[in-house]
Amino acid sequence: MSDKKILSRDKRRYLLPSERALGAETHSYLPELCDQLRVRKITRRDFLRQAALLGMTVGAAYATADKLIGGAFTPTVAAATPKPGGTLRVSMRIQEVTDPAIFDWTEKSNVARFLVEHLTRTKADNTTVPYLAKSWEASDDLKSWVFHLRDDVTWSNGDKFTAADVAHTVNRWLDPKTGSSNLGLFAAMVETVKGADGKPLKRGIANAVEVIDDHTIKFNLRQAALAMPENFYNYPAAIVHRGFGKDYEADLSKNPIGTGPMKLEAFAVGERAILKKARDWWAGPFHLDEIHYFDHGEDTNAWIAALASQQVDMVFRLPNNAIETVKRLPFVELHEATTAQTAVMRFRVTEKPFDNVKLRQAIAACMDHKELLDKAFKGLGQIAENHHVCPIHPDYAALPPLKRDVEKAKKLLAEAGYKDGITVEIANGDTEGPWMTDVCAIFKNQLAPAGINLKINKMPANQYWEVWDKAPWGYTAWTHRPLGTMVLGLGYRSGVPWNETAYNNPEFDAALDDAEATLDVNERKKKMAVCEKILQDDAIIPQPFWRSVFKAANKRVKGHQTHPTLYHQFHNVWLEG
Amino acid sequence: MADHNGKDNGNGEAPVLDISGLRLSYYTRAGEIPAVMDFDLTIAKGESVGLVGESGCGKSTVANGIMRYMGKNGGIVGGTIKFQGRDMAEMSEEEVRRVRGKDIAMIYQEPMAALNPSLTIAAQLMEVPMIHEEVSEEEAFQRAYDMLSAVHIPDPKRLMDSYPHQVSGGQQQRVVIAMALLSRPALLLLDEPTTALDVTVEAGIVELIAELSKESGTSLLYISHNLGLMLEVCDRICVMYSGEVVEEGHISSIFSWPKHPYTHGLFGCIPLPHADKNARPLNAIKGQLPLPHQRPKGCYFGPRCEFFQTGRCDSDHIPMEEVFTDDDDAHRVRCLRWNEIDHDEARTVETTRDPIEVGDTVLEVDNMRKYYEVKESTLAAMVSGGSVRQVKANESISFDAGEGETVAIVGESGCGKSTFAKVLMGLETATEGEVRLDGTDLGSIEVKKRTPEQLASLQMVFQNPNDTLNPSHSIGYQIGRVIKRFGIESDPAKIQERVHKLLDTVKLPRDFVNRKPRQLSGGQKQRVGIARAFAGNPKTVIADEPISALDVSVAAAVTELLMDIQREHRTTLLFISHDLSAVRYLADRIVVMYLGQIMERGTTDEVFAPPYHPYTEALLSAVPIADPEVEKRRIVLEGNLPSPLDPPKGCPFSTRCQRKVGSICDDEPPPVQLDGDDHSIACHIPLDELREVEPVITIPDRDLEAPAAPQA
Amino acid sequence: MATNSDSTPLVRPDSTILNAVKAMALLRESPVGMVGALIVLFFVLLAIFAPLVSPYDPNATMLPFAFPGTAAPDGGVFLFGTDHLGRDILSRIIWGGQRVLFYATVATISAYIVGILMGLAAGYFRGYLDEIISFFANVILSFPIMVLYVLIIAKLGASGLNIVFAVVFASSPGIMRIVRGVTMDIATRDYIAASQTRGEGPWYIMLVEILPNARSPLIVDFCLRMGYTTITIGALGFLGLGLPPPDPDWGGMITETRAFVTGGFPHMAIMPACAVSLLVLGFNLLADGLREVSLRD
Amino acid sequence: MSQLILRRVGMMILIMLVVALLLFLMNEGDPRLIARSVLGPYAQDQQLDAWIAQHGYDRPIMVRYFDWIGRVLSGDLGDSIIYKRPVNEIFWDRLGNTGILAGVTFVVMVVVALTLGVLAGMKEGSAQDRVISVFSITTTSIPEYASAVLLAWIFVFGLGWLPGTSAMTGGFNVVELILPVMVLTLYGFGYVARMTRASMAEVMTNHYIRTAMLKGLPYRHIIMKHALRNALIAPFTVIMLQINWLLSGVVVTEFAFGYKGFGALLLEAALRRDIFVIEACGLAAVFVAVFTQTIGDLGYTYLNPRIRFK
Repeated sequence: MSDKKILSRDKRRYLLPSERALGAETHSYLPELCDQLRVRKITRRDFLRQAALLGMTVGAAYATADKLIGGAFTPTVAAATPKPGGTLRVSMRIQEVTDPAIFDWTEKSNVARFLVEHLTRTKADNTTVPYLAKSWEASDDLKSWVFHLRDDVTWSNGDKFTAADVAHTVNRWLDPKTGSSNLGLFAAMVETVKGADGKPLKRGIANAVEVIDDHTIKFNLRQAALAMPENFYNYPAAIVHRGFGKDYEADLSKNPIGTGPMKLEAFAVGERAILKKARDWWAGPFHLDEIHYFDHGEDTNAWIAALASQQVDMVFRLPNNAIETVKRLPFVELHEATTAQTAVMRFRVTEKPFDNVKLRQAIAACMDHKELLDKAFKGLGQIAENHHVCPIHPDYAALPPLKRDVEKAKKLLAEAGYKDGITVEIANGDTEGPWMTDVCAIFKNQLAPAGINLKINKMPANQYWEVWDKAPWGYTAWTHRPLGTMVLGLGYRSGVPWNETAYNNPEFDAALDDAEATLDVNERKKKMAVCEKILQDDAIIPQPFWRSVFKAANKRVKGHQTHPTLYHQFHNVWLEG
Repeated sequence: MADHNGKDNGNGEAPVLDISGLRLSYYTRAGEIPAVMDFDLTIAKGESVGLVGESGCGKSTVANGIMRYMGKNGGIVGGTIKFQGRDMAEMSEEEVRRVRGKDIAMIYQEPMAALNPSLTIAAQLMEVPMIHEEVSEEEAFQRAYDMLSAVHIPDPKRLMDSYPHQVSGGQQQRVVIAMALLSRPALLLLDEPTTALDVTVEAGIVELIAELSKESGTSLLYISHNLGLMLEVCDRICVMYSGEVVEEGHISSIFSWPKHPYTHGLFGCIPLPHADKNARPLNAIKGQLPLPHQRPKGCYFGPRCEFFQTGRCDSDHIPMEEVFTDDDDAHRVRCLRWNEIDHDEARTVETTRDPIEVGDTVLEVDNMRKYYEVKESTLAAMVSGGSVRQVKANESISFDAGEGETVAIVGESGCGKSTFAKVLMGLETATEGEVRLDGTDLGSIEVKKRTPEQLASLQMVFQNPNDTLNPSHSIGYQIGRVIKRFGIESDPAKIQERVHKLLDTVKLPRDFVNRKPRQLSGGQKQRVGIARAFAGNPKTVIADEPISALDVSVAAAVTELLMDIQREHRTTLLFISHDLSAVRYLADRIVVMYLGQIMERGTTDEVFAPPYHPYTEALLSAVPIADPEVEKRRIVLEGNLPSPLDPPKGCPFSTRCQRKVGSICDDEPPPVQLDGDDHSIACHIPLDELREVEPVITIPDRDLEAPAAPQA
Repeated sequence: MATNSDSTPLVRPDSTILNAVKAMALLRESPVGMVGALIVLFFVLLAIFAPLVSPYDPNATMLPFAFPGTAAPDGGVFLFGTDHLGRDILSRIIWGGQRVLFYATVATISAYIVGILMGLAAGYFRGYLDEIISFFANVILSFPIMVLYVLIIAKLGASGLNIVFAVVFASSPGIMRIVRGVTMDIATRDYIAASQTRGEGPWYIMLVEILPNARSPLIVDFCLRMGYTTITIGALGFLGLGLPPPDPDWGGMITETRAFVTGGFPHMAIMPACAVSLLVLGFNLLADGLREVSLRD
Repeated sequence: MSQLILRRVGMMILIMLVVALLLFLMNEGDPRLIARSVLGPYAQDQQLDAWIAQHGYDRPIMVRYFDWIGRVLSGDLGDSIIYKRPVNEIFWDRLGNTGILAGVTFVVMVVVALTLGVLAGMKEGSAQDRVISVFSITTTSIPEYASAVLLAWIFVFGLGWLPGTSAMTGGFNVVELILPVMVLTLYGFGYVARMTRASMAEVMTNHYIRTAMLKGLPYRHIIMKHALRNALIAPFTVIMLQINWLLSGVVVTEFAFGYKGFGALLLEAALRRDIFVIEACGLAAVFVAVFTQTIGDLGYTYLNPRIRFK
């Protein structure tokens, strides 16, 4: 290998010409990244992710990695030749598909994903690759990002896809009137001002979006942000046509103008969404002719029954209690994806009695994460550490393992002023399935020895969503996000919309800002360790485990991978027989 | 009439029905219940035989047994039923079915229940010949039409298209009779065919049956508890007691010389038109009918018999003995001592009573009216606004009653007598007029507002024994509660003592305090009802048909008891009844009501003798009298009682009156004519003319005492 | 024969409980009713003695996915197997039965108290009071009953108390109708007139004179309604609106483990399904038997 | 008759108004909650306020109630919160679906129930009666959620004969109706059968049956002509009430089988406070209840000449 020769202080010089050709020099940090990989300071996967994020093409990143540390290029698509045509039938809840900017359910985006598309695409292996943006580059301080858009994309109404569309979309997000959760995600483009009614109001900073030319767009941030490309694949971040919500109503189901290959043939909330291939796709062949989504209601058993009786080819999500059943179906394949999907028993720290940190710590101290994972989820996941950063997150920093300590809990409880025990109530809506109740039930047993009596306030899922950010204590599910900083920024930064804990800790905010602005993986991990520790010590989110997600599909469905967030990416999917 | 009776009649013709040694049983969880024991009966062609007895004696079971219709838990245990020579017990189901309705037909107690409510009368009639004789529909229709005419139904055509509920009770019974006769049966079974009907309607049906039995040549088995009716219909009667016949014979023989103490006792229980409470008190039979599985050894009547001899009457089963055979007419009796007992002598022991002296007026009813408002619920009425109609339940009721006096209020259903009772009790308030008790007007004071004294001074004995007591509470509680409410006693021990005394008064054992009403017989319940009414020493007691639901022997006892207590307490008694013979027996004065109005009012003697109001006259005629020597003029009223919702404009009786003068009766209310001090008649016919009317009942000029003087 | 002891209670209406016991004694007449009574009695005894007869803590997680008859880690045996969390199903059925019976009884009795008072008042006083009560009964009854439960529970939240409230709200109108009808019938009886003519107050008449005589249709209906309420509590659990977990309730147990029925562990849901069906069957048979006996009276 | 109908219609309208008002009061009390259910769980306060102002939810509840009534009278049932569409667009389809399910169940159930009921009731106390009675009482004791589990286990996974859901995803499919109909029939028929049995048994003890027997009519003739008609009068009203029951009984069944019907719609609406859907369902429920009751009464009157010719 020629690596010794290349190893140099001048980071710009070590890139091979072939690598340059592949676009590897788009970011100043890339050489450093390559260095780190070479000395195994980061893993191959970290490298791939990071390189892709910084604008290296996938091919280039894989090639570089192979060059740097050896190993075969790993194609993701199976060897068999795809057969075009056919209808894929999927069981999934059908919710309204109106404005992608305010999507709050993956299911909504799954229907929309074949109509409107994203600047980037995060693959099932957590790497983010170009999509509508063919490449991008970030400034060294990570405060300005330039995205180069493809010029061969057209909207279904015939309009050309340009930077104006992206600018319109992003500006809509940044407009507080839209009510998009992207305000939290793209915090670097958002400032907090005093609203007309005196309440703090979040809105986009001036000049955040800058159209350079028809196919180039620049984002000016108020602080460093690393995850911009990944954020652009977050499910509410689909790029809509420039007239959306301006020239016509912001309702995708009524005005399905998109860049995707499909058109919305029929749509009825709670019943079905019928997608039909409408045109040649800019990204290449799209094998399926039609995708039919059917809503089988709230009851997960009905989904499985539909799969079992081959009324559908795939279920959007397989509840863990159905795994045994599905294993018995010879024609069905079980797909597992290790994810950062989780649910946190989050306290609302402003509510009594959970404003008492000792009490929170006492409760957290009782938790035996492993038992919860093993019993309530059959061990299909990883234990979590009460700070909402997952080992699969590239910025995860391992802290000393947590151990259940009932004696400590008793002591903390006494210090909290509940010497004789306390009865606490957790709200749970089984929003992700009945295992959540199971977790609570087992946790109840774990709390009991410390003198804490847990009452489970089981409520319908929808009712839980009415109180998810109000209940003093609740068990809230969070979906997978590719970066730890992303999650923490969405959920625990002071004042962000999804801050369900009402956590308001300047120290934490600062630590998080710091981590987000740090490019160096290991540096960042160190900074993340601070954030994690703060969250862990404040015990605002006892978090049992990270769970794998499952999907079941008929074996005739080929070329298909389970995305950790259950995003449907069917461009490689084809049907056999 | 009697020439073709008996077992082996002269011309050798086989009897229509020949039952011998018949035993019928029901099977329940408690075991076998022998309902009928050792029953013999022969009915010749054209003969009418009466089967008489009190409820529970097995007489209806006999009828069902003859039809082989005993339900799934009953059956023939022994003996034979030979119908026209064939044993019913040996016939197949199909054969029995062919006999039923064709050769043997039956008429039932409740005509309304006997007819299918959802089929037209035509359909129910026509299916009989259509199934039995396979005649065409037209033929069947014609036959049904003819038969309806034959039972004197005025407009058969219209009736045939009607549903049963659309015609009156009397007509329904005529339909049932027509249905029974359609296939010209050889034998007709009639099970209490008139019991559910009003007296004046009953008279018409009885007349029809008597007429049919004479004309058609059909044999009849007439089942009834009413001895008086037997006399009008039957040639021969059998008296049943506790599942067996105790006496049988020709009607005149039985009525003249009843041999069995039970038969004799029955006669003693019936008030006769020439008797009253003082001259000849009723002679009730003590005790009650034994339950089928608790029959005593020997004579079943033994425990209730005055002539019972231990060791003799209670050893072996008593066989039937012939009293005498005169002509072909056997008079037989199931008594060992039938020729030892002198009923005459026994009778003389009884006491006559002094009449009660009537004291000051206690109750005055002065021009009392009670109108109800009925909401009209037709669309037309709603539109026109006249949706409320008045029902005149009581119109201008006036009379008074003195201390210790018995005033009877007589009338058929719907005459307003119960409304009157309600007003008196305060359950309703009078629309107009006054009801004064000891000078206080109670007519406008509803019961809630009456003082305990007022409540206590006016109490009531109710009609239905099964309804008069709360089934959930013990007898002691129910009587005790009254004592407590009226503040007579408040100490529990004293209350209990008083309850005991009251039970003594009504001749019930003291341990009844703990019993529940369902453990009591009907008569006992009525006694408790009487005890309850008298618990607060009332001044006035209203007795609303207190004995109409009781068997004769029990009714007699209850009547006597009521009389005794009244006599003792000098209570004013308002006796409401439809039964003129009972009224005649116990009342001092009588008020005859029809459709809410008083038709006639006077002392008992005045009312029972001309001048009669035509309605009183008809009522008197309708009363069956169990004395063959009493002669009665037959008056059968046409038509039905008009609806109180739509009364005739003039005289309420004008639609049915047998003496209607003309349109004046229809158009103008009749004047009240006074005959003497207190005898008033509301009629258009002048009193003088009414005075000319012949008496309805003529009692033969003989010793008033004995309806049954044995001459053997 | 004549006299008796002074201790005889005179001025006290008989206890209805005693009558109920007598009615039970009458059940010997009806084998079907007897079977029903035995089933119900069995569950009642299980409920009462749950702490004694339940082999395990119903919430203790032991050996997941054990089939019936599997040996337990402590040397015992999981007679009905365990559920997906390793909780002993038999113990959960026993404790769940206690919970279900408790809430069904409390709810049904409460509904009866309300229904009886309204029914008596409507049937006895008649007039406007009757019209108002009947109208609201109509309003409630014209709404599908299951939906009514869902609406109430969805609004108030799932808790034992709210289930009791929902049952009272939804089923008292039905009870009221029965009581009203019976009251109207009984009010025409002579003994009611008798009590009126001795000046009894309306509530005395309703409660002492009328109510005891309405008992036989009411007892029959009560048993049926206990069955319905049991089903309802289960159905709410099934729809995810039932008694709060983790303490077992049968409907909830079915929902929790329903997915495993098809995964090869049918016992988990089928055992509680059988339990609820058996208890309801018990109530239904009991009601049937009581009806049969009361008709025979 | 016309008066009965008029009175019923009046009653129905009154009940509808009251039911609608109660539902309104129950669900519309807090405009923020409504705004939240419309805008989703992550909506912010400003959005909520804007939405409330924009949609007139800052008006008093009674004003909104009468406003809604006015719109209903003009045929507009309002917009669904969940489906973001006019209720009219979703509601009638769903009602129709339930109509199909309930209709098929109704026919199957009534036929089974009447046959068994008559067979049992005509020989009260016989072995035939006992067997039918115990069978029907047993099936009635198995709640829908229990039988749904059991039947699905047997027929879907065990035998593989039937599809496990009834969402009719590929258009209407009779096979998908079988399980829900089975579950509903199994649970529901017993009641009608037992009523029919009781009615038949009662009729058989009537004196007019005795009259017919003693008229010598053949047994078959008595059953068919004299007993049946009278015996069906009482169950008729009960059968009509079953329609009402079917409407609510389908909730659990539709939920279990994913059937897109009225019950599932109402359940979802109730759980998610979709007020105008709830209201529409409420009105439909009241209508069906009063309508079936009226039909029941009219039928009762028609079948029963005693009332018909009064």
